[in-house]
Amino acid sequence: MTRTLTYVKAFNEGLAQVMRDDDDVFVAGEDVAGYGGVFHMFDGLLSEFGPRRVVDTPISEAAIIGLGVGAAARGLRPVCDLMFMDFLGVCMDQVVNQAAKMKFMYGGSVKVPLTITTAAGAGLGAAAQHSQSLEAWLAHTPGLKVVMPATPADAKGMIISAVRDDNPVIVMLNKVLLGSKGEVPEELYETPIGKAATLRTGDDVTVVALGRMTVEALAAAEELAADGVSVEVIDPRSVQPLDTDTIVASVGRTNRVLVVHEAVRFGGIGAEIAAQVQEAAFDYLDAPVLRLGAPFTPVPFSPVLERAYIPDRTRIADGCRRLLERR
Amino acid sequence: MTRTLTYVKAFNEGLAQVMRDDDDVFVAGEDVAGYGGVFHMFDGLLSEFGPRRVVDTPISEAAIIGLGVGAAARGLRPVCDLMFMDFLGVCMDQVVNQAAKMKFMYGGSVKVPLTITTAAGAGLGAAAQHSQSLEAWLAHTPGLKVVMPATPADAKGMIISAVRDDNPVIVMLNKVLLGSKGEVPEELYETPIGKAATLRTGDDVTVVALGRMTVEALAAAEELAADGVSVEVIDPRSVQPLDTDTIVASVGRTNRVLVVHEAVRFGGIGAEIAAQVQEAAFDYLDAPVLRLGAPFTPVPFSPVLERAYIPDRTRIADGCRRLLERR
Amino acid sequence: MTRAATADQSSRPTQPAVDPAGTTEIPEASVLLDLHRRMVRIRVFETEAGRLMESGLLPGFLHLYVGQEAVAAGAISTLRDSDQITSTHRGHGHAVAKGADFRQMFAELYGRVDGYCHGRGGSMHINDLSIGMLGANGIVGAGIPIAVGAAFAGAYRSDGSVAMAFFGDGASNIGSFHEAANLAAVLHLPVVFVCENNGYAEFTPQARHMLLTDVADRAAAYGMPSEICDGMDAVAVRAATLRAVDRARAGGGPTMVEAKTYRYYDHQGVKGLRIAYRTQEEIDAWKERDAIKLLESRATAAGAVPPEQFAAIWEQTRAETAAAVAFAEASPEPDPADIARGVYSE
Amino acid sequence: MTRAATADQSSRPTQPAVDPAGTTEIPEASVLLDLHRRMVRIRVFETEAGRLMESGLLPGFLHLYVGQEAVAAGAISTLRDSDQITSTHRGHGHAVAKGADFRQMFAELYGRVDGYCHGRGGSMHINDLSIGMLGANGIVGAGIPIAVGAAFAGAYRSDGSVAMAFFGDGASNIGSFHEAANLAAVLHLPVVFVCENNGYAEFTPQARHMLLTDVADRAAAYGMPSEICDGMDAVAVRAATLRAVDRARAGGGPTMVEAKTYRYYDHQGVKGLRIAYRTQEEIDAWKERDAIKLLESRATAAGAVPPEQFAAIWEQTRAETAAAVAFAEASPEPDPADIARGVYSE
Ligand SMILES: Cc1ncc(C[n+]2csc(CCOP(=O)(O)OP(=O)(O)O)c2C)c(N)n1
Ligand SMILES: Cc1ncc(C[n+]2csc(CCOP(=O)(O)OP(=O)(O)O)c2C)c(N)n1
Ligand SMILES: [Mg+2]
Ligand SMILES: [Mg+2]
Repeated sequence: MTRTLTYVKAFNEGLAQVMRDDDDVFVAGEDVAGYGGVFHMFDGLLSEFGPRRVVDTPISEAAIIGLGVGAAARGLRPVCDLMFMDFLGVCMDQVVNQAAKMKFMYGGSVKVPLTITTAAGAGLGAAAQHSQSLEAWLAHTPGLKVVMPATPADAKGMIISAVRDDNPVIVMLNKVLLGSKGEVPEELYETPIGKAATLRTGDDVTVVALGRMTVEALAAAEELAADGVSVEVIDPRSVQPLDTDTIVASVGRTNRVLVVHEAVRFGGIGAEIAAQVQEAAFDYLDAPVLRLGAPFTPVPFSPVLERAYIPDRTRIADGCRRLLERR
Repeated sequence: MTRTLTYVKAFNEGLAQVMRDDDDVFVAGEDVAGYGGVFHMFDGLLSEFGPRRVVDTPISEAAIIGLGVGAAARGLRPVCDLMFMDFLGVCMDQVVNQAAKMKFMYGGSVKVPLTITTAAGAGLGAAAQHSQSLEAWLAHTPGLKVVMPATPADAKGMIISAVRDDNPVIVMLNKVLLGSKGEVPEELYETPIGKAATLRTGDDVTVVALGRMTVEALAAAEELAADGVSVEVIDPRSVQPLDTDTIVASVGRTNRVLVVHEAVRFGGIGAEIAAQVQEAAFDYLDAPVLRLGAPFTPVPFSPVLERAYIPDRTRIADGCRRLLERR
Repeated sequence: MTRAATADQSSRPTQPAVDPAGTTEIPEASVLLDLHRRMVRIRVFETEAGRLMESGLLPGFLHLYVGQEAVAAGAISTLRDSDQITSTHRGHGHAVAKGADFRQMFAELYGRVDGYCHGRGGSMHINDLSIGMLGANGIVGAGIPIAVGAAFAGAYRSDGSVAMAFFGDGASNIGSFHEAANLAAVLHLPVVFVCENNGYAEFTPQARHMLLTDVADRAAAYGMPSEICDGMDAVAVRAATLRAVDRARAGGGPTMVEAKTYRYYDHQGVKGLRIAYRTQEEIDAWKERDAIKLLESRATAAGAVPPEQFAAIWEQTRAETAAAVAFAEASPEPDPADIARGVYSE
Repeated sequence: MTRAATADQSSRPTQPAVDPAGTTEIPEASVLLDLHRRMVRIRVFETEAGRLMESGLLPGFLHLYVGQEAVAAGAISTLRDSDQITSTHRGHGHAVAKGADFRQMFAELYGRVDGYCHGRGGSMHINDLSIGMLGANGIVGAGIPIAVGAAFAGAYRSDGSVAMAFFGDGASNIGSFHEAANLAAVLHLPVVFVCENNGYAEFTPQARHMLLTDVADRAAAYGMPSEICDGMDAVAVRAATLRAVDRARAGGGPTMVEAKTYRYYDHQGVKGLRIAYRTQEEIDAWKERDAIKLLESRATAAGAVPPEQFAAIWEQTRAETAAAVAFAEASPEPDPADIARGVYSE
């Protein structure tokens, strides 16, 4: 049975279900308990699970993640919330030098089943320090997994998979998607980490779109369909591990590919996708891999500038047309 | 007039010269004064410039960089030392959310002429938390410049350029190169930031090599020359800004390119180079852009594993041969 | 032998400071008027900003300063234009008290080209070095080491300037506060750390984010003197901060000043005073001792300032505010073609 | 009113704690022998590791613990196997005191497959959860919040375990120390923070990295009780830590314990005792009160332990060390084909 739920409610339901299922799961972060999280991600958890399992903390991100690392090493399944992804800056060491490396560094003997939840992305006029998409940093870090659910169903399935994974997983929720709606199964289920989803099939060009960009890509595909262009839209869903096979298989049929994310284009995960695709599908490509991403500037505050900053359906459609011009 | 100097001595000389030239330049960091820095990068500076300009600090990287940001905003030219690049984890916020974004975020009115010096790279058996090359994180961050000198002459010229630049510049010294020798001009001079160096010209394949990998690439080129293969070796020197033009021009002639860095391959700066090159030189490429980098694991301690971890001349030569096999 | 946890570990509900009448000394009229003007400017600016936001005219977040005016006014009244301050997400009050131009501030809140940041920064990033406003900051605690750097520059140049870092009770739990305070103490820098203790970090009361009652007790961890003052009494804040600023200017190193204060509105925006985390009684008790009312009534009672002068300040400020909003609304939107302007210095 | 900077701001040269005879009470023989065994094991292990490094046999860095033995021995003697500790770059002493196997430790220092980390980690990353060694750490201060997490797990499961975080005087200046201490205090977790104050952070004396004489004074900033003890006297360290561990186990929350101690060798490696940063007199004064000599002489003088028993411990340990080194040298190099093993759990 499915119902229509918002993305944030689906996330919340998945987390509650996995907490019901496993007493080792707890949540810690700033204002996650009494307030339910500034984005309502944790609404209702305190009243259901109590203060033992839903823990408000001081503003101390390094210690919050460190708490998760230590508790995870001892076998619990912590969900540590980093309110905005931009705050990675103050706890990067615990994420990348501790959580990510602990297992390898300690000879494989320690498991770190830590989940870090965070809200990413621009579009709310939150400016340069509250709007970033920093998946590229984390995807470059061995030991981490990084997922970017784009639909309510995946928001639910991926928080469950993340919590049950024995590795540190960062779950990036997109701020603009929080209120978006979709069909969500009622029961507890996992969305596999590392498996792309083909959101729309097509023959002429492949668009690989991450997070909120899937919405824009699907809209562009619709627009292009009216022009007789058939677009395949793939959502990698997870950037670490990255399901290159699905992308390469698609490009093997379409021979053209556009990669789009809202992070800064230079050095974004799109570069890795492009580099892998051109290597694996060199003989199939009729045009270079194109990338769309944010320009090389911090996220601007003004809505006018911010709209120009984030790739959208128009630019995606234009990109597809440019690819198709190439013969 | 040039003399033979080690890389670290050349860096040290450049820093001393630019300090002599400009009283606004000061150095702050852990054990930079009394001890001269654990890598001797700052030897002799305390005795020449005194404790006003060469400042030992507590172990407080976030505050050290923050000190630099505040002093730079007020017009000084701080050189803040981050002993090992891995320690970025504890001060990432000051680097990427403060230093990098301040100018843009504040409407362009503030200059941040901050230099961050740091020692990067593996090869000393220093293990997972003291061996990383994290340029990809920084190069993805608008507002920063990132340079990776590979020769003594560039170590000197680039610290001078960095200090004189009105933007935050990260100068990554390579730990294994510290004792390497080369000809270095005596006088104060700048090495331009954002201009690649062609270290060897060739016609058959282009190798783009960063930092210490230039040494391996040149050795591979020598080896391949014996087989009649002519290799062009390009050192970007700066990864932000990145001199794509020089690389693309070379690939326009050789039609084959291998990119090599010692950072983890997945999501490394090589991905950006590959993505740009395949886009700009699509019609010239006779083979996909190949990339060499570290495997997707933290840096291992054991010398046997560490040698296997870092790309070397053999793997570079093999990569070139693979490129040439492609017709 | 176990050494006691010197702090009072009982969780105290926030409540106004004890002396309802404020500090006993009444300063001269010029000082009173200066404090009053700074506070009224903040109050009027913020009330209008809140109104604009509630009307849906301002994009992004808005962390209003209303209630805490005595802190910015009292502390900043001790500074010169050449003294730099660093601020927080709740930064309008500091900017206004430091002399920021209403027109450029409102234009920035609207995201327009004539704003302080030309629409790049918005509410959390207002900055004007020329008046010593080194900048608001969206990252809790991040401005504190930056103020230490500004103080370093002052000491380096022996220019007699001091720096001042504003931060909240919640921010005193983050690593950069600790590192910055210790570094300033060790280097003996001319900086004043002003903690605005409004009893909450977002929706978490102080008693649940630290075991101390007085954030100022943390100063001892750095060998630093401290002051605690009534953050609803601008005269008291000014007196305490002045001692700290004088010490810093005289080469006596850093001081921590804690001001006990309260924010009237929600953490973000105006509405949503969810009484789930604060009771109406608590809010009312603090408003009873409203900083502006307190200063006006004391000054008037003592005959130090004729009431018309206060009224004139209110009126002037309201007029200036209306004009500034009109200016902001008339200011053009930034040009998207220009988006990358200001990322790098040439 | 300005509140005093309670700390003593005079820069003190490090010197041994005042009571040259150590604590007055002499515990029973089993405790003395236990402390002695832990200390001798550390001393012999580290001396041999230093010798191997000087001979060029060990790759990477080596931060030796010699001189500080009383701290690890005294503090860890209060713990159970199920109590987890987190350690630092100077971690061998903690691992040995917690019961780590010499063969796996030496094999790790050599980077061999039979090492604790199968050659992946080396000196700075030794770990063995089964004995409660949650791991050494190359990042100063990073282990402190991890210990808080381990304590959280104990409280969460009500399993009666405690956690202990070791860190240096220098580490008490980093942000994660501050955040972890405050978080543990607020959550009232069963953790003991043990500061090994050896007077230096690398080559910087304490007086130049903080203004306090006693790091333990920082505990008050978190409303946390603290202890200061003579870090050359294992009995004293044990007594102080035991009070803290008992309090934690009884639900009394965290405590900070500071032990005044000294490292005999250089920050890294053995040689290079650059007297530029420490005088020979200072080193000699501390060695005068060598922790092992102190315990042996006091126990012998009191007739609590016959000297042969101490001699036997030395001898046994030397034999075990030689065998462990032989084991390590015979252990194979890791297979490069296997390089990515252990990055992820399946
Ligand atoms: C590093 C970081 N963590 C969390 C936040 C989210 N946040 C913004 S304001 C705030 C509360 C700050 O409390 P306090 O310092 O007391 O200041 P106040 O809001 O009371 O003025 C939080 C948690 C942030 N901006 N930066
Ligand atoms: C975050 C970080 N900064 C700097 C270093 C380099 N470093 C390693 S040990 C050390 C000194 C530590 O001093 P202390 O905490 O007193 O421990 P001790 O070495 O005296 O045992 C420093 C600066 C590091 N490893 N991590
Ligand atoms: Mg507050
Ligand atoms: Mg020390």
